This record gives sequence, structure tokens and C-alpha cells, in this order.
Amino acid sequence: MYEFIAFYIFAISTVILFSITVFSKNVLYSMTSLAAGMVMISGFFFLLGADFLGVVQLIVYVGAVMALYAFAMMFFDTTKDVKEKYNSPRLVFLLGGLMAVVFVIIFSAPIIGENLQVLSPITDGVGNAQAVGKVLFTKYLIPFEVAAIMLLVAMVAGIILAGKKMDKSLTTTVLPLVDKESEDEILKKESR
Amino acid sequence: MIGISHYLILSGLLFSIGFMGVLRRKNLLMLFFATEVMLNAVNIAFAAIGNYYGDLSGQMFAFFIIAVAASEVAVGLGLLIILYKKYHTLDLDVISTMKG
Amino acid sequence: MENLVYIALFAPFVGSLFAGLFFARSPKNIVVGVVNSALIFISLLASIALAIHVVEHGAIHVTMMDWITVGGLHIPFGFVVDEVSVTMMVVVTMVSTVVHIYSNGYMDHDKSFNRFFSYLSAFVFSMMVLVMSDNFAGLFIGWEGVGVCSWLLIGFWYHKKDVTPDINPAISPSYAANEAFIMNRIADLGMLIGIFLIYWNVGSLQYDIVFEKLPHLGDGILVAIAMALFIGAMGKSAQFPLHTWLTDAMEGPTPVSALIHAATMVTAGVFLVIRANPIYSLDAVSGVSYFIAALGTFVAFFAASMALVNRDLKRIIAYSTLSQLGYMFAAAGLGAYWIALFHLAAHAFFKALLFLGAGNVMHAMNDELDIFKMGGLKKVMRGTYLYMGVASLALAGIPPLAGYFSKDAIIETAFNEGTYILWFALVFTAGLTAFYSFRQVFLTFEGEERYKKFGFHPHEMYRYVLIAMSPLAILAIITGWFKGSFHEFIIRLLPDYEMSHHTHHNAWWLGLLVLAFAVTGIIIAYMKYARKGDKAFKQDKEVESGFLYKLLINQYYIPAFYTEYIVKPYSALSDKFWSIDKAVVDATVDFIAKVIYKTGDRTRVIQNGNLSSYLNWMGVGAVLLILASAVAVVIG
Amino acid sequence: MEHILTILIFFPLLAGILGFIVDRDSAKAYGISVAGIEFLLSLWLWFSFDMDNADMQFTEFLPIIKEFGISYNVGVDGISLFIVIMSAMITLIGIISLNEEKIDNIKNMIVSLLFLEMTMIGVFVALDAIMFYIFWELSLVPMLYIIGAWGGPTRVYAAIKFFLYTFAGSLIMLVGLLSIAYLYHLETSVWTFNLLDWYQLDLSVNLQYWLFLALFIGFAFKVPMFPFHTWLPHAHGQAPTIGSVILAAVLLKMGTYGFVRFSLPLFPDASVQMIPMIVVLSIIMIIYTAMVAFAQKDMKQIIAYSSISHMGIIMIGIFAMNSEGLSGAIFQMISHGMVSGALFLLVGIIYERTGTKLMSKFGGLASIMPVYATIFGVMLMASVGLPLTIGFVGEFLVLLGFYKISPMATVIAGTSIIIGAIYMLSLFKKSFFGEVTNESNRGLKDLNAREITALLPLVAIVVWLGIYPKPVLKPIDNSVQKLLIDMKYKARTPEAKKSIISIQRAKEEK
Repeated sequence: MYEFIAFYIFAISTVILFSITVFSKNVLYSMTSLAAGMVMISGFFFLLGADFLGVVQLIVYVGAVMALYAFAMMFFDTTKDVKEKYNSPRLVFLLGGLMAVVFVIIFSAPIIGENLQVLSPITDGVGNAQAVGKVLFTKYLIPFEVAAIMLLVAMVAGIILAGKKMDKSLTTTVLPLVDKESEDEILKKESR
Repeated sequence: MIGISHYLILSGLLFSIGFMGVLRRKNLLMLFFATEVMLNAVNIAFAAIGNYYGDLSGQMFAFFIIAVAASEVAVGLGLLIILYKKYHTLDLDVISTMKG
Repeated sequence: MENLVYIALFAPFVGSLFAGLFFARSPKNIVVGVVNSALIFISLLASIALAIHVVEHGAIHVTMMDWITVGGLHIPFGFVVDEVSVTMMVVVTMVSTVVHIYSNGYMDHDKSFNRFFSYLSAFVFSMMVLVMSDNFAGLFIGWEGVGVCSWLLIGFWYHKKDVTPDINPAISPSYAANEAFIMNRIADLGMLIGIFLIYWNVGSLQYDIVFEKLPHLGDGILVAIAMALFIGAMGKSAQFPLHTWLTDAMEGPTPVSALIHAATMVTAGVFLVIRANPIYSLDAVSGVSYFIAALGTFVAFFAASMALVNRDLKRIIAYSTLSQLGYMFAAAGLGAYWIALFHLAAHAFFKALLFLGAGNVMHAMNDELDIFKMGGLKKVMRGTYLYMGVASLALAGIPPLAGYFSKDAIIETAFNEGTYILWFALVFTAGLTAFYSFRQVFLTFEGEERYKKFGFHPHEMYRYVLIAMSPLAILAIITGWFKGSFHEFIIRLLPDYEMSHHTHHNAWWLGLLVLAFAVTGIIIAYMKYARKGDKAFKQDKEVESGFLYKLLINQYYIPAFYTEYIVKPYSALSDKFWSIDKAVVDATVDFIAKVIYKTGDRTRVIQNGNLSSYLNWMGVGAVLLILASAVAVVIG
Repeated sequence: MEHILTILIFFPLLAGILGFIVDRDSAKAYGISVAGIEFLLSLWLWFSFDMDNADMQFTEFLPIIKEFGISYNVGVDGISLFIVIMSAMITLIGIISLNEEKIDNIKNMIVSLLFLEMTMIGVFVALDAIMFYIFWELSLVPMLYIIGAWGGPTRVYAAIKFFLYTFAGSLIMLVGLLSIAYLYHLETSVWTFNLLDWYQLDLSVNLQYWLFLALFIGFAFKVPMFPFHTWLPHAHGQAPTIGSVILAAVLLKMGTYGFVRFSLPLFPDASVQMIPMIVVLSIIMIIYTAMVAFAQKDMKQIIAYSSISHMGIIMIGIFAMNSEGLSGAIFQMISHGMVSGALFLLVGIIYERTGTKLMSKFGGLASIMPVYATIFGVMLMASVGLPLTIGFVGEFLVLLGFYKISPMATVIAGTSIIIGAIYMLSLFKKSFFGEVTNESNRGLKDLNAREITALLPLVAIVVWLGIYPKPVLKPIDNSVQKLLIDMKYKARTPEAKKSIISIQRAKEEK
């Protein structure tokens, strides 16, 4: 029962928060709601018994990533509302809505519903930090190391990009190779 | 009783919200936010399915996704800063040098 | 003996190379003329030696080397010297020798003297290949070889420009040359088809094998072979409807007309029919043979009629050649192959003589050809008059000259075969022949001296040239006397043709009838054209505006018909095809390319450089994919 | 010299790469010496070739991707031997004929020609389908460059048309080749692209039919058969002289060679079944393009269209299904290579002097340039198929052989000897005969030493092979008869067995 209530609370709040993130005109609002939404997400992880993942979510996302956004925000002018031109809002809602509907239909379809009967109850959690650690350092050791290197590279790249002056374009001037129009003219003359 | 379908539907809905954001927004920063939303939506699905099969791989996947997202943010924000320096805006309608 | 065969064959070739390779770019060199004439003379001597050998020991057969060997096809360069080919060889080299020597004088002032001899010798070589070859492919080599040499020689004065047909019906030498070559090519296709037919039905192209196996073939195939080969012969021998090139070929230098377009090349068609007599004598192809005879008779009359009114010295002789070729085909078609061959030889001598005489006149008259502008030339050109007179008498069939014996025999044959219509046409044509040849002679040499009005100063040809012509004159007179021995000699190879008892019985009045026609022709010509003073010849405007005259002078409008209904539509169709090629075939391809290009151009807006719209498109794609997967789930 | 074929293929490639470092002034000399060595090597190939052996010789086999049976596999037989020699020779003559003063960037030209030579020889000696395909496609690249870089005013259009057209065709061919390999795999569960193995493959008539069509498209675009021929006049019109020479002399032969090497032995039944279609297309090609040639005003276009017409003759020869026709067709490939190559060279010479190819600008050239006119005349006569020139042997044999298939079609195709004469003679008349119409032409110089050096060997070959074609015809005939015996043996339908005539060898063996 608690699970039921918790799920719905989390679900409703994430949907609302993320909607604010996506639709708000103010960057600060979006960011704040995003951070809040992330916290709510971690709640799902706890519900699903993935405690470690939940903690990581809190630390990495809500902590590090959001801090990064916050710092980056200082470079931009965030006090003003974001002005955007929406070319085809109908299309956006149509596509987004369509996708949502399709997902809902797929996941709630009786065929899938029947196939996806829960084999083991969610409360029989396998996830605890110890188990995760074991798997991470045995089966997923190499991906883990690769992820570490990737993070390192990303860090270096982030520092370099933010620091280096890259105001000059890399593309060179394009040489006009063939004058296609004059060629067409000659062909037209010939065919006459 | 909350089953896997609930989680998946929720994940789908959140993904759709993020997706809508990706489609709608023109501001690069907002696009980043929208992608974060989508990533998180997927994370929920992974965690739920991992839980459903009683396998930790789902969580591992989500875990790596978080790592990737972190790197993406690091590099992406760096690029955003450069772009902002150059164009003084983050609006995609303005930054369209690849016009063919 | 083999060496003699090769000497006879290759001496002209050596001459051609000698002139062509060493003197092509040097100015006129008399050495070329002398050497080439000597080489042809050597060839003549070799031919005569071979003839004696053949008389005494029979045919010689040599194989030089393989030419084409593929699959079941085996074609060697083989040469056979038998009764027929040796006769042709002697005739060809005889006339060639005279023409070569004559050309030394005639082409005296031409800057392309060396080139001329190179071509002329090459022609003799090709002609020798044609007559000596022992298979149809070899014959075809010579056949095409003489065609090319004829093309080169007709177009010898290639630098003359095109004029309209009313000034010169042949337009220009180069035009006439192309016309001759292309018309011959049409016939050559027929000949090729004949060769293919023979090959696939017999398996060989050697004369002896082919003729041996022929009787075992089906009738239809035999008729097809006979027809196809005769089409080939029609082109070379300028039979109707492929005859127009021959008169236009008179654009070439006169020695060329004498050698190629009177004595040798044009008789190649007759030679082919004689050579292939085992085919044409078969019962199965009697229809074709009769057709040959009928066509020959028709052409004899048809050409003679056009000669009646023509004013061009050389064209008249060309028509008479055409007419005489008709006689030969008539004889060959009726089965009298040896008579055809005999007339061929006799005709070669007197017709070459006639042409060379015409050449003398042209030389004297600064290349003027209109006989209405001549007349009374006998005073200054006694020798030429004599030669042309003799040749014309021979042509008209006056005894005891060559033409009498050979032509009379042909007419007799027609009577003997019971084909009285052909017979009468031939008799009548004999009268016409006598008339037009003497009309020409009298207009040129007798009557008023009209040339003075036009300011010509005629002079006689060099003496050595006249002497060189004498062998032809002698032969034109005496050839007929050897009819009996020739008959004996030639029937060793060719089927004999004897007149029936009935014909024999009537021979005397038949001969007299022909003679009467001929003499009448000559007398009319004399009355009309040879007199002086009051009765001198005047152009009769009334006749010239008549329908018949117009018809004849315009060659029955056949050249005009060809121009209007073949040449022009062909050009128009070619142009049409070209525009189709551009507007339909190529345009279709370009259209496909354009569709692709335009599609790209239209969809290029997707790539507008705006990341946001890329994202939108990506979104569309993603939704489509998800939809597709959903549908797949539902279906699957 | 076991690896003579490998050397033949890769020597020009290596020399071409080295060519980049050669000095500009000595580039032509370098090109001549490389092409000369290559030509000598190809002659050596001929002399050490066993004339009585109809099978593949000088074979080399080196697996590259074993899993899929792709290998480096080369060899020559009588069919390909002379085309290889011809390729080497035409390249050499082409390089000799280059005018250093008129062509800028001659170094690049030489290098492209050497690359082109590699690909041409590669195509003709490849016995592995993948290798064949790779060389086939590679040959487009240097040619594209030659047309695109040194061509006339609309060169880019022409070059792209040439490239895309033939490329599109060969992609379909590739699909065909891959499906043959797949079918072979299905039957024997072995992957192989070895052509000689493929020859053993026995396909159902229906499959043969479709595969034949797939390959047909690739080859027909290259030949080029009607109605896929329109890239050729554009390419010839715009290509520089040397490009036209090689295009006409060698590249077109790839298509017809493909028919002989692939279509006939792999799909005997389909080939026999398709004869009517091929014949109709070829006859249209022969007559229609010959008439279009007559309508042209540009000398080069006439020769370009006449090339198409002659390729039509080769096509019907290939589908004559007997030794006479097929050998004739292969001989005609060589003959057409020599003759059209020479004609393009000749037109190039006059174009270089006057800057125009329009016949209306000429007239009376025979008086001004007698040597030029003579050589042109010889080539013209060879082109119209005069006996004792190279052109006659091939044309005669093709028509002779094809007569067995269809007398009527032979008569129609035979009109090519008439209409061929019509357009060629009218070309000759318009440009060489008559008065000198254009006064500025009076100062034209006759051929110089360089041009004569390039042309005389061609004249010599045209005459020599016309009089004595045996050294070339015999090996061709041997291999052709073997091919026909194999085809007859392989053929499934009785009609195919009846149509394919392989007399000679079979008799001898008994």
C-alpha cells in the first residue's frame, strides 16, 4: 500500500516537475524543477530496491550535474526569459502526444501486459550496495574502467573547451569549382 | 499493486515529455535539460526491468547512463560556453552556420 | 610455272608500291611511268606464257598461304590459272599495258602523275587477284580492291569542287567516286550473302569443292545463291538499277575510263557469272539465268537508247559499254558462257581503243567533251580518227572486225534459244549501237569545223602514244578471226554451246539482218551528221523539246529519282534520328537524372542548417520507428 | 617470369605512383618508357603463350579472403591475350601522341594513363569476379579525371554522365555477380568467386535468365548498346584526344569482353534465349547510330557514333554461337580498337591544329596534308571493312557466323557495310576533297615526326592483320572453340544445344 501511494506521489510530482522543466520560459525555473525532478526519480530507484543507484542519482545528478549547470549558467544571461520562436507547435504536440500515446498503449496492451507478469515481487530486492559492488567489479569491470576514462576525457575536454579561445572558424573558403550555369547554357545551345 | 507496466508507462510518459522538449525548444540549454529528462526516463525503465528479471544488469546500465550523462554535460557545457562567446546567444535559429 | 603465276600477279603490285612509296611526294617523274609500264608489260608476258602453258598442259593451281582459318572456315590465298582466268589475265594485262603507256602521254601535264600510276597499278593487281583467285573470298578481295581503286581513280581530281547537276550531271569527281563506291557496296552485300550461303551449305569457298557439291543442294538454296551472286555482279557490271554510277564515273581521267570502266572492272560481273557457270547452268536456277538474260537484253537496249541523244563524248562510250555488258549478260544468261567471255575479250579491246581515242580528242580539245562543239577534226587528228573509226566499226559489228563475230554469236544464241523477243531486242539494239557510235564519230571528226567558233586549237597526240595504241587496234580487227580456236580452247573448262541445226540453217540471213540494221544505223548517222555545207548538222530545237528527247537526255529521270527518293529521304531520316537521339533517348536518361537531382533539390530544405529542425525531423523519424515497432508487435 | 601477369598489372601502378616525383619536363619520356616496357612485356606474354593450349595460361592464385573465396586470381587465354596486348599498345601510342606543349599538367595525364592501363589490363586478366569488378570500377576513375580535367567546355557534364551511367550499370552487375556466388554456395556450400569454378555451376534456365539480365545491364551500358549509348557521344565529344582513343579502343571492349567471359559460359541457355532481344538491339544500334553518324557535323562525333555501330557488329558476332562469329567478334574488338583509336588520333591532330572539328570548316585537306589524308584514307577503308585490312576479317567473320542464326537479320545487319561507307565517305569527301574552302587552312602543316611515329604502327598492324590474321586468329579460335564446347555441354535446353555449334574440336577429339 505504501508502495502504491509512494509510486503515485513520485509519479505525479516527476511528471509535473519535468513538464515545468520543459515548458518554462525561465532557465532558472527549469533548472530548479529539473533538479527537483531528479530527486523524485531517485525515489523510484529506492522503491525498486536499487538503493545504490538511487544514491548515485542523488549525488551525481542532483549534486554534480546540477552544480555544473549552475556554474555554466553564470556565463549566460539567465535573468531574462528565453525568447524562442516556435515554428510548428502543433507538430510538436502531435508528435510528442503520439509518442506518449503509443508508449502507453504498448506498455499497457493486454498482450504485453500478459507477457509482463511479475515473476518475482519487487520487494524481493536484489539490489544493495554490496551486490552492486560485486557485479561492478567483476562482470562490469572493463566497462567501468572505460567509463572512468571517459569521465576523465570529458573533464579534460570540458576544461579545455571552456578555457580556450575558439573564436575562429575551422572551415576554409569554398572554391568555385565548376560554373554549372554556364555549362547548362552550352548544353542547351547544343541541343538546339 | 504496482507492476512493471506502471513503471514502463511512467517512463514512457517522462520520455515523451523530454521528447516534446527536444522538439519544441530552441534554446540549447533547454535542449540539454530535455535530454536529461529523457535519460532519466530511460533510467527508470532500466531499473524497473532489472528489478523485474531479478538481474543487476539493468541497474548497471542505468549506472553507466548516468556516467555518460555526466560526461555529456561536461563536454556539452564547454561547447555551449564557446558558442555563447561567439554568438552571444544560444538560440538555434541564430546559430545555423550549416545552412546548405 | 608457279613463279610465273606470282610474277604475273605481283608485278603490278610492285609497281604500285614503287610509285606509291618512293615517289608519292616527289614531283612528276617519268621513271615512275616507265617502270610501271614495264612491270605491267612483264605481267603481260607472264600471262601469255601462262596461257601457252595452259593450252599445252592444262590448269595450274597454287596456294600461297593461309588467310583466314576459323572454325570450319578455311580460306587460303590460292590462285588458279585455268582457261577462263588466263583469258581474263591476258585481256587485263594487255589493255593495262597499253593504258599505262598511253597514260605516260595523257597524264603528262598532271602534277599527280606518280600518284596516278600508283593507283593504276594497284588496280591491275586487284583485278588480277579477282580473276586468278581460286575461291569466292579471294574473288571478293579483288572485287573490293578494284572497287577502292576505282574510287581513288574516279576521284583522282578530287580538288574539283561540287557543281549543280545541270552543269555536270556527276556533280564532282569526288561525288561520283563516292556514288560508285556506295552503289557497289549495295551489290557487294548481295555477294557477301551469296558467300555466306555457299559456306553454310557447302562448308567451303573453294571453287572446285563448291562446284562439285552444288548439284546436291536443294533448289531453293541454289536459287538464293544464284540470285545473291548475281546481285553482286549487277553492281560491278552496272546493270539496271545500279547503273547510274558508271556514267558518272567518267569524271575520272580517260585512261581510267578505258581500263576500269570499259575493259576490265565492269566486266567482273560477267566474269563472276561465267566463273560460277556450274551454278547458273543447273536446271534449278534456269529461272535466274533467264532473268539474267532478260535483264541483260533490257540494259543493252536501255543504255543504247540513252546513248542516242547524249552530247558528252565519254558518256556516250560509257552508255555503249553498259549496252555491251547487257549483251554479255544476255549470252551468259542463255548459257553461252564461252560466247560471253569471247565478247568480253573482244569488247575490252575495241572499247579501250575507243576510250583512248576519246582521250586523244579531249587532250586535243582542252578537256572539252561536248561533241556539238567539235566536228571536222579528221584533218588534224588523222590517227585518232582511224583508231576510233576502227573501234566503232568493231562495236557496230561490221565484218570482219571483232565485234561482228562476238556480237553476232550472242544474237544467234538468243535466236537459238527460241527467245525471239530477246533476239529482236538485241538485233534492234545492234542497229542503235551502230547509229550512236557513228553519230559520235561523225560529229567529232566529220562535218563542219564547229570547234573554231569556240577558239580551240586541236593537235594530235604524241606519236608514241598512237603507236602504243596500235596493238589494241590490231586486236580489235583480228580477234574475231580466232573465234574457232578460242572456242576449242575454252570449252575445255566452260560448257560448250552449239547452235542447233535449225539455227545453223538460218545463220546466213540472221547475220545479214543484223548487218543490215547496223549498216542502216551507220548510213543514217552519216546522212545526219557527217555532211557539210547546207546539209550540215544543226541542233533541232523541236526534237530537243520533245518528251522522248527529254526522257533520254535525263537518263529516264533515274538519277533524279534516286536523289529525290533515296538520297534526300536518307539524309532527312538521319537528321530525324539524330534529333530523336537527342530529344528522346538522351533526354530520357537526362530526365531520370533530373528527377533524382530535383528530388535532392526539393528535399534539400531538410538540411537547412538549423539544428532544431533537424531535431524535429529526427523526432518524426523516431515516432515513425516506434509506430512501426508497435504495429509489428500487434501484427506479429 | 612466372608472374608475368602480376607484373603486367602492377608495373604501371608502381610506375604511376613513382611518376608523381618525376620532373615535369621528362614526364612524357618517362611515360613512354614505362608504357614501352609494359608493351614489350605484353609482347613477351604473346611469344611465350602456348598457341595450342586453349585453357587459361600464366595463372596465378592467391587467396585473399578465404571465408568468402575471394582471391587474387589471374590468367589469360586466347580471348583475352590480344586485348591485353592491344591495351598496352594503345596506351603506348596514346602517350607517344601527347603534345607536351598543348597539354598542361602533363605529369598528371601520364600518371592517370598509367593507372588506367593497370585497370584495363586488370579487367582483362582477372579470373576472380570480385577482382574483375574492382578493376572494372577502378577504370572509371582515371577516365573520369581525364575527361573532367582536360576536356572541352561541357566536360564536367560529360564526365559525370559517363561515370554515373556506367557506374549504375555495374552496380546491377555486382548484384548479379554476388547472387551467382550465393547460388554456388547454395549448391556446393563453398564460397567462391573463382570464375573457373563458376563455369562448373549448373543453373536452372529461369535463374540463368535473371542473372543474364543483371549482367547484361552492366555490360550493355559499357558496350554501349542501344538505347544506353548516349553517354558515349558526350564523353567522346568532350574528352581530350587521348581519352577518346583509350575509351573507344579499350574501355568499350570491356563490355563485349564481359559478355564473352561471363554471360556466354555461365548462362548458355539464357544466352541462346536472349538472342532475339540482343539481335534486335544490336541491329538498331548498327543502323540507327550509323545514320545518326551521317547526320553529324563534327568529325569526332561521326567517329564516336560509328564506334557504336561497330560495337553492334561485335555484339551480334558474340551471339552467333559458333566459332566463326565469336572469333570474328573478338578479332573485331581488336580491329575496332586499332582503327577507331587511329581515327580519333587523326581527328585529334586536326583539332590541335585548327581548334575545330566541324567538317564545314575544312575541305580540300587532301591537297594541303597529303600524308595525313593518306593515313586517314587507310583507316577509313579499314573502318568500312575493306578486304586485306584488319576491319574486313572481323566484320566478314561476324556476319558469316551470324548468318547461321538468322539470314534475314544478317542481311539487315550487313547493310552496315553500305551505310558505313556512306557516312565515312561523306566525311572524307567533305573534309578532304573539293577545293580548299577555308583560306586559313592553307598554312596547315602535314604530320610531324611525333604523329607519324604514333600512327605508322597502327597502319602497319591494320594492313598486317588484314593480310595475315592467322597468328591472332588461331589462339582466339582455340579458346573460342573450347568455350563453345563447354557451353554446348552445359546447355540444358535442346534448342540451346542445337544453336551452339562447336564442330571442329569435337571432331578432332573423336
